[in-house]
Amino acid sequence: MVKLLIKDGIRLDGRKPDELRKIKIEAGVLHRADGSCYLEWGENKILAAVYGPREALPRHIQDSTKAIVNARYNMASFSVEERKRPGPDRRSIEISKVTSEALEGVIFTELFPRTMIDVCIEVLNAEAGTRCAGITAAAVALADAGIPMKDLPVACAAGKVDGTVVLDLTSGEDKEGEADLPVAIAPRTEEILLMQMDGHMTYKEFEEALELALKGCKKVHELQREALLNKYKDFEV
Amino acid sequence: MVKLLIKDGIRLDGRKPDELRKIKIEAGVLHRADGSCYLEWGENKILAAVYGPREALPRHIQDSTKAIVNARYNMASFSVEERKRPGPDRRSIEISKVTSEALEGVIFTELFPRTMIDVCIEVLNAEAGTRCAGITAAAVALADAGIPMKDLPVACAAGKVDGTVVLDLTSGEDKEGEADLPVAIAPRTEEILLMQMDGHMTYKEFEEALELALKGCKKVHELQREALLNKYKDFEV
Amino acid sequence: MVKLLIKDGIRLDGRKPDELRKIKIEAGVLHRADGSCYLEWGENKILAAVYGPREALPRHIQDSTKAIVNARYNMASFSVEERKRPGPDRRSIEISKVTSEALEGVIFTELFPRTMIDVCIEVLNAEAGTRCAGITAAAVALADAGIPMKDLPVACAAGKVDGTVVLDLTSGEDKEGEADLPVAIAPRTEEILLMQMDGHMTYKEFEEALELALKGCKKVHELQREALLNKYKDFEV
Amino acid sequence: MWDTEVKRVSAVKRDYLARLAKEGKRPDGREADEYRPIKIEKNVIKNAEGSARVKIGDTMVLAGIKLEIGEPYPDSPNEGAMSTSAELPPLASPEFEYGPPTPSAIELARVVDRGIRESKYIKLDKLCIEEGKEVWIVFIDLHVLDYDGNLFDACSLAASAALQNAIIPNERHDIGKNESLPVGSPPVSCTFVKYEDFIVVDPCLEEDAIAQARFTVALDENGDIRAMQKGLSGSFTVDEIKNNINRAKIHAKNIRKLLEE
Amino acid sequence: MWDTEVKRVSAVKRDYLARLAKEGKRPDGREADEYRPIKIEKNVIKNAEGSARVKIGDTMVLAGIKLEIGEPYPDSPNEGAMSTSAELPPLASPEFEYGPPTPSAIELARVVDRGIRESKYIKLDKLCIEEGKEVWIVFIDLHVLDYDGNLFDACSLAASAALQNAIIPNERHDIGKNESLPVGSPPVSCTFVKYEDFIVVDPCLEEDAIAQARFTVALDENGDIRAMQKGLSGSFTVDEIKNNINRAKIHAKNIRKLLEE
Amino acid sequence: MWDTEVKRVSAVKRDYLARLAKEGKRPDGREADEYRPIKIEKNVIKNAEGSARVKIGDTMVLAGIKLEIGEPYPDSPNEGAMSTSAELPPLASPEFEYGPPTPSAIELARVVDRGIRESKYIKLDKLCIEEGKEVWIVFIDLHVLDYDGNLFDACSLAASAALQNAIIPNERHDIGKNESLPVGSPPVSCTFVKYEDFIVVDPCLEEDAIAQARFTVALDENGDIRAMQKGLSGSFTVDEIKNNINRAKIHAKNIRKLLEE
Repeated sequence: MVKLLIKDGIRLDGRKPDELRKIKIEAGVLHRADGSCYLEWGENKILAAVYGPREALPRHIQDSTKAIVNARYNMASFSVEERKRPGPDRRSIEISKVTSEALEGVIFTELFPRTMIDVCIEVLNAEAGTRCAGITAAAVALADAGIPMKDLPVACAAGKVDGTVVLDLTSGEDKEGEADLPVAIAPRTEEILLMQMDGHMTYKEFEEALELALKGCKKVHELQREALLNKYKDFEV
Repeated sequence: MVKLLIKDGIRLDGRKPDELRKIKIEAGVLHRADGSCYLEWGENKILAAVYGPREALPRHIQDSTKAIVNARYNMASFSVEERKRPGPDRRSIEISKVTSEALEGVIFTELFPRTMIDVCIEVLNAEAGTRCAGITAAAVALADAGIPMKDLPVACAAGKVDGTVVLDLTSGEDKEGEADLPVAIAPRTEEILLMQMDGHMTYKEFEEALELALKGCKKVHELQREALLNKYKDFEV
Repeated sequence: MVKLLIKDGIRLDGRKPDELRKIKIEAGVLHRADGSCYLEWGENKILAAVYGPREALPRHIQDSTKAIVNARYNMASFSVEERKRPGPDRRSIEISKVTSEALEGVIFTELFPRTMIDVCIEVLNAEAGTRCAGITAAAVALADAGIPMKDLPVACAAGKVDGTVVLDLTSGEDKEGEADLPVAIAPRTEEILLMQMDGHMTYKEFEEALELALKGCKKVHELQREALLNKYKDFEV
Repeated sequence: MWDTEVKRVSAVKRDYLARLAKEGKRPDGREADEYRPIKIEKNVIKNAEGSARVKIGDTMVLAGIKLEIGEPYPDSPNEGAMSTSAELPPLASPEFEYGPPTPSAIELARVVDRGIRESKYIKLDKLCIEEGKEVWIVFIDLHVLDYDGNLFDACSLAASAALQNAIIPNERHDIGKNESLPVGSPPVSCTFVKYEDFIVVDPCLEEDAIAQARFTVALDENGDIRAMQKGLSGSFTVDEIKNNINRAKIHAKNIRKLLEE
Repeated sequence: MWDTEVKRVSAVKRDYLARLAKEGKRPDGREADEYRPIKIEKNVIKNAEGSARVKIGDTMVLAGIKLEIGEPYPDSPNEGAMSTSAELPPLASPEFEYGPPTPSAIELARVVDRGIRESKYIKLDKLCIEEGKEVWIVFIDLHVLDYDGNLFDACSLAASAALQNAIIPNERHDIGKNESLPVGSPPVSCTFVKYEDFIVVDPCLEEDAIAQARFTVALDENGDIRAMQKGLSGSFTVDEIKNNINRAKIHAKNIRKLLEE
Repeated sequence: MWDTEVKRVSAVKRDYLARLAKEGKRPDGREADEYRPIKIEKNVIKNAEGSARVKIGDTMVLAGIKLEIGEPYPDSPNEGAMSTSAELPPLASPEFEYGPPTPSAIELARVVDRGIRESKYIKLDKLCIEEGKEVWIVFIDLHVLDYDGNLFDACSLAASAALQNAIIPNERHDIGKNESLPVGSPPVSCTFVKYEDFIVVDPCLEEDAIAQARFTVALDENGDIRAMQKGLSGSFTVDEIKNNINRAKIHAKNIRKLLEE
């Protein structure tokens, strides 16, 4: 691995270590869904839709005390270089699970007993960081659908590349780098809704990376709020 | 493709362009089924059985206004040269769908709300034209079961081979020829219940082929009626 | 096949034809299960657990006249030399079926209408004779769970190796030998609850093998009873 | 769980059959030890390498044989392989459903398979094309067309008859002329059920439905035992089993004659 | 069974649409023979070999093309292969569900596939890498994003547009430079539905929901017929079919222009 | 949806546990930062290449290692591969069901897998047999036998212990003598749950059942972080996470000692 991922403090795509990729967010882009969001994050293209709260079916899954939050993360077969077989794999099942849990943490589910809130996250083009992008888009779609939430969740990853802690990894950095730390928070309280990590970090590096991820989350959160203020009627994939 | 499929107006199996293969139809051949039919059409050997109307289960699929018509087209694993894996493939799912719809079109389904009428079509030996043969056999089985129908549907294909419009294609003609046009009709009104086509036809050729298919349907319809008049008690596969 | 499996009346593992492998049975080894049993039979290591009687779900499978006995035989992926893919295969489905039926034969199922009694048999290490070992362990687990039974069923196989009728075949004997005859009985009445056979036996050999299997069953039955009298709180795999 | 496929019989019907049984009578008037008429037709499916249609009373089964080239098992590099499956399509009975094979269908296929395999009916050692590389795999597909009881015997018989006249499709694979599938002497299977302490051979539909125990034995040409299967939750005594086998020997001889016609 | 996916329409709505139909009016004010606005954008997915987003009214479909190297079919050793699948994800409509493709999704994909295949739009004979060993397999994946009626035409159009600008990813496999996927002239599909004896082109969501019969025809550049599919339980007369085809010829010409822009 | 597997706890029980929590007490009397007794037994399954049975309190897990020869991934032609799966069989708990792996079982297996993979515990680069052609694939199968809480740590520990004594079965494949599986230093995983603002290590069954948030961290021999997973719908503050990691460092050291005994 002689290839340097960071040279003179600048990453291969020209970003500084604490810089986000370009992000574009649009709310209310779909006709049928109760709420929706289109998000571009670097080369990631993500569409999120929300349906509900609606009666949970089949009935035996209903919870008499609260709504069930059912997020599904799905990659289009053409969203990655090697064609992905349609249908859920183990990775997307795990992401769907932690995403559902992270979103459920901010929704006032107790207001809608016996219902289900479906959150559909479709990755149309993937380029690292899709789970954070998906949660971020889903949050906007939930707000667009008028689902009452304690806070508007947001996600962003930090990581470690060439020994340096950096924000928002690219595909190359994720693959060649040393660690990836995706984090989702409730931005007002900074409470952690999702956190996963794989790689190798000292405790000190982790503290630094977490701080960076939180900063990233807050910047993305501003873009979420803007998008909700300016709902477009059409969007460009 | 130097092989000629039609020579001096005669096809490889000796038929004229507007001639059907040999067809044999027997009604009421099964002991358990409410209605049944055994049909040989060229080398095709088809068995159809009807069960119902009976309570549609599970209940959530019931329609309070009419019976559900559920036809299943299935090929026995040994019915084709290359052994077919048991279970439905995409082709048989599509054929089951269009067959169900074609049959539903003639059944007085509104007389039997909340019920299901199951139509099982088993292809025991296949040699081109099985979907038309299946619908034709299913119609006889429905009549044998006493299901009230507006008309006794019947199906037959026409196609285009060596530039000539012909009736009732063989395997070789289907594979080497230019187009196949399976058609199912309600014979009294000539209304079209099923029509599919793949290949290449000018509009004029289509008109000609459709006319031929309708003629074929009417001939087959005569055989259906005869079979219903002479229910055999046993049959030879 | 020049390899002799029996030499001077002694088998490759040192046993006489009518001798069982070493068997160890412990009851009540699991914390969560309503009843459980750990059994070692030669190199076989088997764990059985019983849950129930509990409400049978989904409801449409309930039998208003009796409990449903649902035994599942499952091999751990690492229990055999060639790793087994997780999940049921055709062999384990058949064993589950005949095991369920054999156990149902002795349980007073009519005392628990609308319920289900689940019997889980996990083969942790397999070395021939697992179906008999599984039934034997399941019987102890059922007794440990306090399920009322007419009798405590027990199973043991006999077979034919090098022309000799022998008790309790090893892997090698099963593979190289001439026949295998697993039998489960209700020991008090000697009624046959399960019997399968594959191989080649004359009627006389069968009579001899069956007698040997019944003797084996009775010896194993003694060990079952001892185990139920001395429930251990911990066990060694 | 495993017998949810068993059709429910009304209490009235059950009582009626029980009363008949006590008098040693069967619902269709047969003796306890009497088969229904058996009819075998061979070579009925053109696209199959072998086929047979068997009727036992109103039960009708179609067996089709297909041969494919595949790899041998590592521990028998010189031998072909066989695979048996049974389809119980909704066509044949109102209780059958679409979907993957049920436990009943799997048991049925495996019992038929064991009878054929253990009697070495197919000479698998003659089905090697290239050692360790290519062998013939024989697929025996059992298609039930009309279910009126006793599928075990009907399926076993159909499989035996279909194999009897099967060919090896060498021509389709450009490896020589077609030839007959090498077979030995077929197994013959006999099935008994017990209800109300009454044991009958060749159960009809109603007897299948109320049967408490079932016993199938596959016998070879010498009357030796090649496979057995006791099923259902009822039990047999040792004497009943022995008696069944001895009755089976006689039936098997008669059925074998039909097969050799 | 097969149309359980069809959304239930309230009786009131159904009556309202029927009354409109009797006056020859459609719920969105269009003429019977009028398409909604069509919008095509190509090359929208970086990781796909070709892609297009198509909107017909508020219906939105994304088609992505992927090419993989695989084995040819034994009967066409010199030709590439194609495979079309359609996903109807819950994102696009409250009636769609996760799981394996429904019969409706399979029919949709197969009708789109036949249009492309029978018009020989993809030049499969130019997709051979090594005879009998390696060919390109073209995967056409149709991803419905917003369902507001007439998926057949939207999917067909998206597939045609995505193929138009697709590349062969030789570089990814180290077998030369990337090149354009060789294509001919695309098929164009037109769909009609009939309800209350009223036949309309390009059904919107409500019309799809109450349609009694559906007819799709795929036409080539000469207006010749390459594929047809009649669906649903209602019927068409012979004249209605013929009339549909003739109306389709005119629409196809207009749509073809959009595709060539 | 994703937590339907979570066992329902009665309101009374829930209140009782909440009251205990407010006083900093746990249902089994442990300190918040106290593990239950841990017991490790290695080499318990003869047919496995490596195995270990781990008990944490009454939770019992069996890990079995199998090695198979397979193809390497194209992007690492010199390296072996690993695959981790977890079975939650109905034997171990009344809430577990037969069927394909649930989301919970998949998450569990993937978290265990990441700990092992990221700490480079298995030296995959030493598992190449022939570059680009044949490598060893290490299957780690986690079989839960008795579920009384904290499966993440029990499964992680069982996997580590089973790998520690695993062999490469060269003899079975006639490619030399058996040898030890090359491993480095194992990861050690610590799991915390939070309920009623009370954070405890090594949750027992009742604590698992009412947990609002879960946190697992896998540490290497230097106390560096190799994998983390926050689960469930509750949240942790940044300080809580940091505190958990620091507590985990101490526990991991102790557990590591047990593993090295």
